Amino acid sequence: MMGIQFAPDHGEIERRVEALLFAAAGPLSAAEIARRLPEGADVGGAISALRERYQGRGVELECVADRWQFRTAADLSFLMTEEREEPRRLSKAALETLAIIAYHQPCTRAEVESVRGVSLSRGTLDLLLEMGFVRLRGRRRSPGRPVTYGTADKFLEHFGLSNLYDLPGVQEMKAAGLLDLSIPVGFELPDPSRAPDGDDEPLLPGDEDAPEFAQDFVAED
Amino acid sequence: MMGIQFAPDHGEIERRVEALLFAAAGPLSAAEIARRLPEGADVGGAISALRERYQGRGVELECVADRWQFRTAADLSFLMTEEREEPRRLSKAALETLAIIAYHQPCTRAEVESVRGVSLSRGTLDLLLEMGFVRLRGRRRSPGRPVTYGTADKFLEHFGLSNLYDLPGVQEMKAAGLLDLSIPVGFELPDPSRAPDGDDEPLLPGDEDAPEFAQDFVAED
Amino acid sequence: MTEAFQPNLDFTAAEQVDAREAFVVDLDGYEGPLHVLLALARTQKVDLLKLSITRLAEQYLAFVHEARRRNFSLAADYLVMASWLAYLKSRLLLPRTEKGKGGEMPAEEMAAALAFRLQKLEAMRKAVEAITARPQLKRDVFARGDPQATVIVPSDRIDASLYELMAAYVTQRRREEQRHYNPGQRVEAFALEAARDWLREVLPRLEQWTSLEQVAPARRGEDGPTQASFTASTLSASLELVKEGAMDVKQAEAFAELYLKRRGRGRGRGQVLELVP
Repeated sequence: MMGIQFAPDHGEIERRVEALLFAAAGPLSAAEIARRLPEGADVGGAISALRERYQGRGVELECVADRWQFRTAADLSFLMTEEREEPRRLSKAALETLAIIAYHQPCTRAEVESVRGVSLSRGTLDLLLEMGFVRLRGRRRSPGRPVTYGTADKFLEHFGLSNLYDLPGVQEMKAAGLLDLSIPVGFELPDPSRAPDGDDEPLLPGDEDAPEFAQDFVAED
Repeated sequence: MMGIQFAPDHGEIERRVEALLFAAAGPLSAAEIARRLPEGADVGGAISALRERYQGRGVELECVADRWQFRTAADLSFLMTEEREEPRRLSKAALETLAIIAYHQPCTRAEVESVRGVSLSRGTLDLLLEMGFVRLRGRRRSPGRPVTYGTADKFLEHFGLSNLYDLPGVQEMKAAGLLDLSIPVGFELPDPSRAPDGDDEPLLPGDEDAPEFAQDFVAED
Repeated sequence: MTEAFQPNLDFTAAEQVDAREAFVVDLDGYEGPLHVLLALARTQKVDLLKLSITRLAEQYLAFVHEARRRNFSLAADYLVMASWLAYLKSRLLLPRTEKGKGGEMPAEEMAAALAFRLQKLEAMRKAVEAITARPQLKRDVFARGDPQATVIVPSDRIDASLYELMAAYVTQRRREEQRHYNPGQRVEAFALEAARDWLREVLPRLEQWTSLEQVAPARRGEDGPTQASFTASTLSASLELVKEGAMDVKQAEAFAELYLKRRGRGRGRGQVLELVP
């Protein structure tokens, strides 16, 4: 028998993962954890074991933006008066804009405006961009090539969502066709606030951006 | 038996102590913990129980100068130092340099410096090259034949752009509140996708290491 | 969505509601006509799919009417929506056999599309509620608090967004512009000494009240001080001469023309503002 154990056992891997997650400044991905462990270490298994071990404790292991982080249990928030930071208050308009972007991403400014029926006031989108909740994603392949927006990881981290699938009610809304951005053909609601810059044109059939919402999930991990 | 439990039991006190110690910015004394718990809560008992629970784990509860603190197990310290140096955030200088290269490519080091108004430290450009955000594009057909830089595929990939044409333009800068309605006089955004490549000589293999100051007497102009 | 669905539709209750009283005109809480429509639709207490668009149109028109009665100035979009709804309502009430003009969408489809938009907006409203009800970081849940204890810095992602890239770029360009700021030519002024000399020269001829404009030297060509500078310096110099007792200045009222005259003979009469030493 050898005096030195080369391959750490499950328990030891779990200890190490626990230590790494405790010492991390932010959420860690399984890949990042794996990089610091011996090759072939069962990171997934260790995470599951830790999740179970911390279940119901004062500190829990949460999945946010496809990464792992220890966080205090939500029901103990009342204790944390000293640690609490008063979050920047988002206006109703900003929250609605954030929700529309989150559920419809990638979507353009014009699409946000069309859902809300009013033009976005200056400052609404900037604030979301500045806070890091929203990011620019690309451009729509439609006339005018408008920029599209999506949510950033910070949004998922802030609201404790493990990924976009985790958005409340997203499946039901999708099933009900509510996340469809194309409003029935020919339907024109008067909208004097909209700038007549061609943003208004309906998406072309087979627009390549259209399936991106679904693709996102596949691509992000 | 009461329907509502007014006094939290031992397990609940333990949870709360665990959460408080985890979220605290530094070690906490038993008195400090007690102050945030219901009167008469057995803080000492909770600490003992937690100490035992974390015994031998990746994280341990330690007492330093009569205060309590979670720390990663001492024998795992070897895990903690590694890769600390790796960049997570781009430094301000790096981000600014990258932005100028992205919009003005192909551009030389001197041109970046002229926009930034400060000389570029060696590490900044190296870092961007190493990260694969920036690549050497060629040489300017001008005295000194300075090397020109441009963005690399990884740049597009990271920022989710399908090509350089997708870089946000003046409209988006305005929409994001970065530019006032009154655009500064002379603010012109170059179109990096139409960069005059003819301006540059392609780099010859092995040319990359050639010193930049080498005068090329055969230069066309 | 399921919350919006009410199995027992209480139509009688909805019928009893007088829209004008049911809806207090309070525009503060509403972003635009669609938001108002959604709030009105909720007062019908039915699933949005079963919404009576005719009734909604009536409610909305009553809302606009009420807002006008109370002298609320409604933004244009509210009025455009009102006329569109009035039109839709009239089309919905037409007998079905009556075909719309060529290419026009059937009124029922337009109504359905409006209901869809309201549903969509409501879904987003609910999404906001659901998202903000979640435990939020640093408000309800907390990561490890000790900054010195964090040693592992996640490294497999780079925190740089396009927004930051844009911001960095614009900041640079602004700074560059400020560095290169060239205030241009120094503005040349008509020197006070020169103005004094000029006034002393013309003073003997100022026997009548003469306007400041006429006294001040005229600008010649594009170079040199501006006319405003000539006028301003001449005025300053004239006040000095008044102080010395060499001349008088008068003005009928504030902002009226200023008149200059040398001290001595021919002093004018009348109630005027005079600067006398």
